[in-house]
Amino acid sequence: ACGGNDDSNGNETTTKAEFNAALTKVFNPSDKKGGTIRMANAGDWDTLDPGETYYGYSWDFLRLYGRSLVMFKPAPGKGSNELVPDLAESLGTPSDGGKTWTYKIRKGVKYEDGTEVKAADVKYAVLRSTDKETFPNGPAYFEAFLNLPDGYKGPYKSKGMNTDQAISTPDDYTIVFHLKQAFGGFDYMAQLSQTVPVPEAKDTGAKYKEHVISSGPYMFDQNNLGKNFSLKRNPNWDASTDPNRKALPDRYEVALNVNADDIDNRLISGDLDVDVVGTGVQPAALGRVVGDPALKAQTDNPVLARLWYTSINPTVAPLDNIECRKAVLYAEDRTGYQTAYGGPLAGGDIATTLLPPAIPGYQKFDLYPAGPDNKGDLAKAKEALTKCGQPNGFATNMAYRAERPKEKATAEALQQSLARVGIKLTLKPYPQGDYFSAYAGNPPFVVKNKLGLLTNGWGADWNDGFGFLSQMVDSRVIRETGGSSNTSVRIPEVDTMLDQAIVETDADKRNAMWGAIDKRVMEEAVIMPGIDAKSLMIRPKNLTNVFISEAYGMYDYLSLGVA
Amino acid sequence: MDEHHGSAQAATETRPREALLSVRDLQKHFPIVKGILRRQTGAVRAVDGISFDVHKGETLGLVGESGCGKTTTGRLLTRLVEPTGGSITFDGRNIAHLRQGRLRPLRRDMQMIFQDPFSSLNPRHTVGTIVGAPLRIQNVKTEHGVKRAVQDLLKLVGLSPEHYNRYPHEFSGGQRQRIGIARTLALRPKLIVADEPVSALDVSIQAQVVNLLDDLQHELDLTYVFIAHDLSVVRHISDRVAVMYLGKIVEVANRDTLYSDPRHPYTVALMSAVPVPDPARRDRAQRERVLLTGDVPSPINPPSGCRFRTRCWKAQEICATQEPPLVPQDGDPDSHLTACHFPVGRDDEIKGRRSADKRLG
Amino acid sequence: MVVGPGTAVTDQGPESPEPGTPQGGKTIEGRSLGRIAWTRLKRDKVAMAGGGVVVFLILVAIFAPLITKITGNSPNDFHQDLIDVNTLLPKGGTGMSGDHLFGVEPLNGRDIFARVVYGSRISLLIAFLATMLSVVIGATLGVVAGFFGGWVDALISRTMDVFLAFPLLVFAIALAGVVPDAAFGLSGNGLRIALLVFIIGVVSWPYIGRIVRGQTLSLREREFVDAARSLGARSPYIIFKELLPNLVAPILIYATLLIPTNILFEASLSFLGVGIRPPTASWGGMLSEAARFYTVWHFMFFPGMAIFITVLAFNLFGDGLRDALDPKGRR
Amino acid sequence: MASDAFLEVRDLRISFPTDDGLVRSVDGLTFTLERGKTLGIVGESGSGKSVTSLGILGLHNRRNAEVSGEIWLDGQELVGASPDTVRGLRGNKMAMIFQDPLSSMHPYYTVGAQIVEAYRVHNRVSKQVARKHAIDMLGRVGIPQPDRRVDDYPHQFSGGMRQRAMIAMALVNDPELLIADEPTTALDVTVQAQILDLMHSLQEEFDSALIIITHDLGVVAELSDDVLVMYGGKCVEYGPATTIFEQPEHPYTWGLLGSMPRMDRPNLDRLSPIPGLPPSMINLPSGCAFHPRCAYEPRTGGLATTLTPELVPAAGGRHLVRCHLPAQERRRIWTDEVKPELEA
Amino acid sequence: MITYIIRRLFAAVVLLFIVSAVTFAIFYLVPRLAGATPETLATRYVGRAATPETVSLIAHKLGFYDPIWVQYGRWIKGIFVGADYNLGASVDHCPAPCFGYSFITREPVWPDLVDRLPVTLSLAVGASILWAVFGVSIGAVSALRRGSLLDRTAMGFSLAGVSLPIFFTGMIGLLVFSYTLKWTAVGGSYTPFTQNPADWFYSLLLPWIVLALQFSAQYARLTRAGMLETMGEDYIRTARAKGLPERAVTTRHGLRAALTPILTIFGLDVGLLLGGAVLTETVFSLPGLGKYAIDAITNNDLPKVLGVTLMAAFFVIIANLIVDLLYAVVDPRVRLG
Ligand SMILES: Nc1ncnc2c1ncn2[C@@H]1O[C@H](COP(=O)(O)OP(=O)(O)OP(=O)(O)O)[C@@H](O)[C@H]1O
Ligand SMILES: Nc1ncnc2c1ncn2[C@@H]1O[C@H](COP(=O)(O)OP(=O)(O)OP(=O)(O)O)[C@@H](O)[C@H]1O
Ligand SMILES: [Mg+2]
Ligand SMILES: [Mg+2]
Repeated sequence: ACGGNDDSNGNETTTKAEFNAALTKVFNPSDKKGGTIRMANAGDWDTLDPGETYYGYSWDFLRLYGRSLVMFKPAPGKGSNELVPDLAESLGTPSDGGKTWTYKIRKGVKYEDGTEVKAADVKYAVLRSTDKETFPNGPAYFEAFLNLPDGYKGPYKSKGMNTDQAISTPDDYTIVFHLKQAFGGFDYMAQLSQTVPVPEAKDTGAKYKEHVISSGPYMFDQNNLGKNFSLKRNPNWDASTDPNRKALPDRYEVALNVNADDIDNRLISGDLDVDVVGTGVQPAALGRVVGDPALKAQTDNPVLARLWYTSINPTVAPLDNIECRKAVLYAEDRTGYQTAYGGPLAGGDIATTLLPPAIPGYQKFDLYPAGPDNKGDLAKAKEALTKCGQPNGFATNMAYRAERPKEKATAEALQQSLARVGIKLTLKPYPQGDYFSAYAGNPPFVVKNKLGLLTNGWGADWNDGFGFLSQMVDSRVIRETGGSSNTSVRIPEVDTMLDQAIVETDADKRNAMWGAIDKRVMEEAVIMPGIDAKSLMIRPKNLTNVFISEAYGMYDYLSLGVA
Repeated sequence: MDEHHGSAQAATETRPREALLSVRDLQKHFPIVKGILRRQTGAVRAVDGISFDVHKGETLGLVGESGCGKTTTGRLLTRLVEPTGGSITFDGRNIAHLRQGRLRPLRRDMQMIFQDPFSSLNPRHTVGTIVGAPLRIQNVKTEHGVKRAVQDLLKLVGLSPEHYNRYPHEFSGGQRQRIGIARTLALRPKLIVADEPVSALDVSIQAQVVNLLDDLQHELDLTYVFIAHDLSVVRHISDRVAVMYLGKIVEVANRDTLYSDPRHPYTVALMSAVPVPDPARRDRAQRERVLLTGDVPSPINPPSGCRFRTRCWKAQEICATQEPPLVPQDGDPDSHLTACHFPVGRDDEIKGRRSADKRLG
Repeated sequence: MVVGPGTAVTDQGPESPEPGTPQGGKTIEGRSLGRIAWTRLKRDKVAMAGGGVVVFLILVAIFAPLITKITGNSPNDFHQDLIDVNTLLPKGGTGMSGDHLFGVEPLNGRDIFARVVYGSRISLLIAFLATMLSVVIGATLGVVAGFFGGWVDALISRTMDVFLAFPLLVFAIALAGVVPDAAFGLSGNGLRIALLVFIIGVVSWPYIGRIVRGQTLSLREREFVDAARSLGARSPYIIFKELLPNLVAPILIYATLLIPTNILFEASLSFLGVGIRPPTASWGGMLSEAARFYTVWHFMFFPGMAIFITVLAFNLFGDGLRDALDPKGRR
Repeated sequence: MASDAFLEVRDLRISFPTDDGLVRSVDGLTFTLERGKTLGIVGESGSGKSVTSLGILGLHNRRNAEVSGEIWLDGQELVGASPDTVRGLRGNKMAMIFQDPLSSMHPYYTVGAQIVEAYRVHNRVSKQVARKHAIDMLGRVGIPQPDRRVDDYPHQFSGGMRQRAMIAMALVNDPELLIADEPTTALDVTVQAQILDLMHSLQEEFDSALIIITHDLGVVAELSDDVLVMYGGKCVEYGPATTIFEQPEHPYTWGLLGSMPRMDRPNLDRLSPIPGLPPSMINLPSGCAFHPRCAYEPRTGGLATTLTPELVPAAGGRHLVRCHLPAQERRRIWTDEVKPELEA
Repeated sequence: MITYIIRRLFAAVVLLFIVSAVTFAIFYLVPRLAGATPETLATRYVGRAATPETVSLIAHKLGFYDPIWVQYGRWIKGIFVGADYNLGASVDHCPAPCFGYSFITREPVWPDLVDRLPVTLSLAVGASILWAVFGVSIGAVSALRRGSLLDRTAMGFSLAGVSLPIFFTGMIGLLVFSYTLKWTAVGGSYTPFTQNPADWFYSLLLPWIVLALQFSAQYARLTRAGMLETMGEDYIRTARAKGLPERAVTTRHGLRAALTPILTIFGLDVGLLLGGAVLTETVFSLPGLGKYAIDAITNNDLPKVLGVTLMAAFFVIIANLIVDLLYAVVDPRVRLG
């Protein structure tokens, strides 16, 4: 309902192994049950707790053992952006102008221990996720929007406090959310893993991640934190309550902290099925995969709803002058930037707007054309420099995350291209752990250290203008103490536009407003869009029902089966 | 320098003389420390109460076995180490506990020659620097500059002045010892403490150096404390001789008295042990030889009473309880002191342990 | 290992004339131990070759801009036209050509030759400065500990123990990580270099310190120290005039041998990502980038070989120097 | 060409090629030694004494030493023999006592173990038997409580005891030839007396041939039947001990005697040292190696500076001397010029 | 002996205190000197959408507002008596020795360390056996055949080996033997011994060789130098004079003495390695203590860094002690006390 166009018949299929075969079609469709799917993660799982996990791949995967109220439709391509009811019988019913949202919960949905899922469990799950002392890393939408009582600190500390003003459960199968302000896209919030029910009796707080009680088709078999875990079938899952899940394989095995290059090699050789993080192959494998037509035919190259961009900071002279910022935008060598980030396959498509094409409301425009070869318009850049009063260029600093080779390469590329018009960049790597809190996201630090350009990136929490833009261009998320992901956009007009868009319940109108915001920000030249991320993924050799979910920008883990 | 001590002959008899150096009850105990906290768990009683005088112009020989405290005594006299107890009166001043700063001017008058000609010269300095060092350190004004002074000194000890710019490693042991002596002489000291200056040298070279020391004493009116373990060399060079055993002086006398008429059993044993380069006399030498049994005890835990008693053939009960004083024994001149309860008489039969093989006699 | 009066020439000074016999008219200049060592060193072909390479490397480092000017590529220039944007690898595998002797880097096409040449500056500069720092700290504390003994020695020795008990590499990385971007009036690469020099120098001083302390302890027992003291010399005189000249040789030897260790140390830190700031080229940094592209051999090969050759040359020279200055340790 | 004497060394030459040139440490040494007799070798430091002794035992490394000449031990030639043959004799038929007993014993093994090892190389016996033998040996060299001390390490022994243990180790296989290289130099006189006494009595007991190397003429006089005086790698004088001490004919021997103060004579005013320095072994003076230091060199009419003198018989029968001075002249100088000065 | 060990252990504890205090100080003081506040420190532990309230909540929870000694004291207390951590729904007790609790992974550190140790142990033990055997034998043979072609070749290679950075040899090894020839395991494939000994061996083979290569080279040089020195000792001459066969002279007398100092270095090297073979583990992505340390540092995870540093220091100190005790066994001249 939120996709711009409606081509979500969703079930086009193919068996021909070719480049991008699973991008918009289902590759190797099958209903065969049984088998084991082997997955690997180059890092650690952020957490398996549905109340706290905050990674796309984790949300994609979590649907195997947890059912949220609403979910993205397991369908290839754009169809995946559609929200469908999961634990709820239907999408939310707004009332009170979008301030109250009501969901009816399906009957007969059971936990792994056989007890039935009740509305109170969903309420409890949402409330516990608001305890940020226990779950500091989780999304914070609910505590921001729910009409929680003053001083409420979550069910652990504020035990017994009446929270019906925020969430009420009139009966065991009805749950009502009461918001502080109207929010048209609440169904997106209802699909967050935080609405996956948690039985209060089994909740162990921060330790719950060691044994999450499953409400989906699979439950945990073994769980060795930091090393590996496996899922087996949940005998109490009833397919009749669940129209979305096929539940084909018998087992899922996930290895953690595996060497990234090794994952690629094993994917190529078929020893492994899925790189669960879904960010694509490492540079070492890239050459091999792309250079070999047979291997390339085994890959898919989806675009993610993620923008890698560079903030141009107007609080640092001479970038406080818009002409100087424009000069930067004109001087950018876009192909250089793209190549540094990984090229058209592993890096992404050159972006000229904030919103990626995958986000509803995306409008194509390019305010600072970079010449026919996309290498920058040096004449325009010089012109802008002259207007800015810096005809010979100027010097400024650029921050990036030290641990990220791609960001380093990009910064170096930008250093090269800007030098062509006399803009001298000094590179400043900072540790990624504190990048936003202490360095690039810390306004006083930015000013003190004259960080003119800041490497940045943003991916939507869900594919919609709000999910994408709210943390990125709202000047009110900027905190003097640091930590904000918006580092350069301070346009009061944009803040107002955002407030208006949020309360708009008409999706089309809302989407048009996101596009307008995008344009308005670009006019201020405070963001250099960079690229819309893409990843080159090796298609699982042995699996069936393989397709890319656009909602997650990676393979849909819910539908996979074993050949 | 005093006129009337000018040209003393190498006299064998002793006239009563003024003491240049006078040592009383001198002690040096090296603490034995343990652990990080540096607790003292014991002490090496390297020198344990010795007294003697050194007269102007004479040579006092100091002999004894390895480890008996000769070097320590020498280092105490030159105040390279601070005594644990006792006094050292040099030129009328007690220097036993003077601080280094106060000692500095006195050092001009009192110098030391070291045993090892290889380690006593800094290998990185030229001969000129080495010999000139005393002049520079003590800021002595020289008439024709330091270089001339050094070259004169080199000539004095029988080296060529041309050696000024050479390094010690280019010289032989004997030559190095000469360099060391030249350095010692630079400040024209009154007293020289020579710690085994010829032990490390070959016989032929040893004689050269002994002669040189002899000549210098005459020429410059020097007073020597000559430390050695070689009794023949000591006999050759000394006017008086003190015999040390385990941190104590056991006997001191004029050279000839001591060598012809030793009273302490240890002195007797020591002297009888010296091999004589005369094959004709070897059987007799062996017959007269006193062979001591056992080894020198540890200075950490010296025997009670007389320290020699553990190896002495004359030892009796009193030796274990009472420490014999260093006094003239019956019939000895005042200058001949012996610390023994049962001194060896002139006609005593020496009942030392004989040679292991009785067939020899 | 005592570096002292050579055992080589001792008693039979070959041409030393008899004492007292004047020789010719003019003064004979003595052959100092340094001169003898130099003669010996000159005979050691391998060491001289190592020394030659060292000199060559130093020249390369100094004239890096000139060299890269001749080859026509500066170290930070991108040549993305040589890169296949899809594979990110140089077109044709390595990109080696007359223009790019060692090929170009994947992804951005920077000239590896120029980067290797420029990398020598960082490696050598940091290694030299760090070595100097550790020599200064190590020699000072070593002499003080050895000379004064007692609790001073105990304290300094224990400090060295503590240093040696630390997992130093971990520690160095940690330290390099927590120091902010600008501090002590320095920023950017200036600060990074200072920081690396500080870390490496501070981490490796006990190495020199122990040796100097040991040497001082043994020198202190040598009679020339007593001789100086009996002449009335004060402690500073003894330390500077008597001990130090004898310590120069061991310090020189171990400093020379510490340089390659420090080069490796710097490379390790850069490899682990706490080294110098990009885009400045450093060998360790290049290797860590090459690790991401391990399928293309040339990217890791050239910086790796540069480290290897440099370290080897210093080791060869250091070994030779030790043999020359310390005939006892001679092979 | 077998030899009648128990030990016969003929024209032994040992040299070491070094960076600075060839070091001719031993240059044509010839002597013989009978069973039960003692040969004393004296000479200045560096004159080649130790090199000779090591040469007899075949202990020079063939790679850096050039050894030529002949060494006949009990009818067997050693220089040309296979290393294994010589090894079989070493420690068995011929044994050696070294100067510094502390550094000459392995610090990590007990004294007993080292003696046992020496015994078991040449005797196929059990460890227990060898150990009993070792204890016995230690007892015989005068170590108190040998059954307890046998398990001590060398550093737990005093200097004299170590030297005794060394002697025990050398004698454990009843060697027929014993070489003692400066066995007492590191010891105090009182201990030296004990050791010399011990060596003497043991030699009598074992009836072995003994070579004692020293630079102390007193030690030589005490023990030796024959004396060999070395200078610059050559034998300059050789003869029965009494002759060497009473009728020496070589100026170098005179110098040695004149250099040492003597306890058995009245005190001298001055010693008469040998002037100059010992020669360099690489660059020996031409002619007679001693000539630069020899006061009587002018009396040879320049011969000494050009021609190397031969070892010629002197007055007594077995007395040999290497000097250009005419025999008469030598004897005259000794009796008229040198001897009176020494006895003055 | 016993008192000596007790005294040394006591000293070891003191040393560990110092090490931990210094590490603690560096991680607390340096960022603070650079202007970090409790809040900026706490942001590290919250998600990107966190509000200021959340941040200060976490800062309180982690005790960042307390003075440094209080924080340090809390940590030390944890080691001796354990510590409690509030998990929201329940309170978790981290039993002694509690090396702290990582608030990034929200796991106690100690089990992690225990978990990582076998990897590092496998690596260190395997490699050290290799290098001890190869290094010492090559060095000994070189010394005995001094100047021969074999000696010169071996020493040439050794010098080269010492000069090769381990991460370079590791990368080349991976490229050639793992990725091209496929003889050895690729990076990051570690199998515990208990799981499959053959896989364990296969996965560690290349890391062992690479690590041992550098150390072998070093030990060959050390052994050779040591052998040359001891073979010139007087007691070797004595052994020969006894008529011992050359083989016995070199092994029983020469090697025995030459190996004693090498034993010290060996003990310390193994001790150091046990604390984490940082570079090797990084190159081969082995989940050992070294990699753990690097990851912890990268994530600024202080409790982990402290834990691993202390563990590493512990190994070094214990290795020191063992070496000293061994030395007293091997060299009778050494008296403990
Ligand atoms: N600095 C010191 N610390 C501890 N003990 C010492 C020190 N110097 C000397 N000793 C001990 O003091 C005793 C006497 O030593 P000293 O060197 O004076 O003897 P010596 O008679 O000169 O012996 P030698 O003939 O061997 O030179 C010895 O037991 C020695 O070990
Ligand atoms: N392995 C060797 N290589 C080179 N030269 C050597 C070697 N061994 C001995 N020499 C030289 O041979 C000469 C004789 O040495 P040797 O040890 O026999 O002297 P020595 O008479 O025993 O002297 P000392 O009384 O000092 O023991 C010396 O000049 C010495 O430097
Ligand atoms: Mg002494
Ligand atoms: Mg000798």
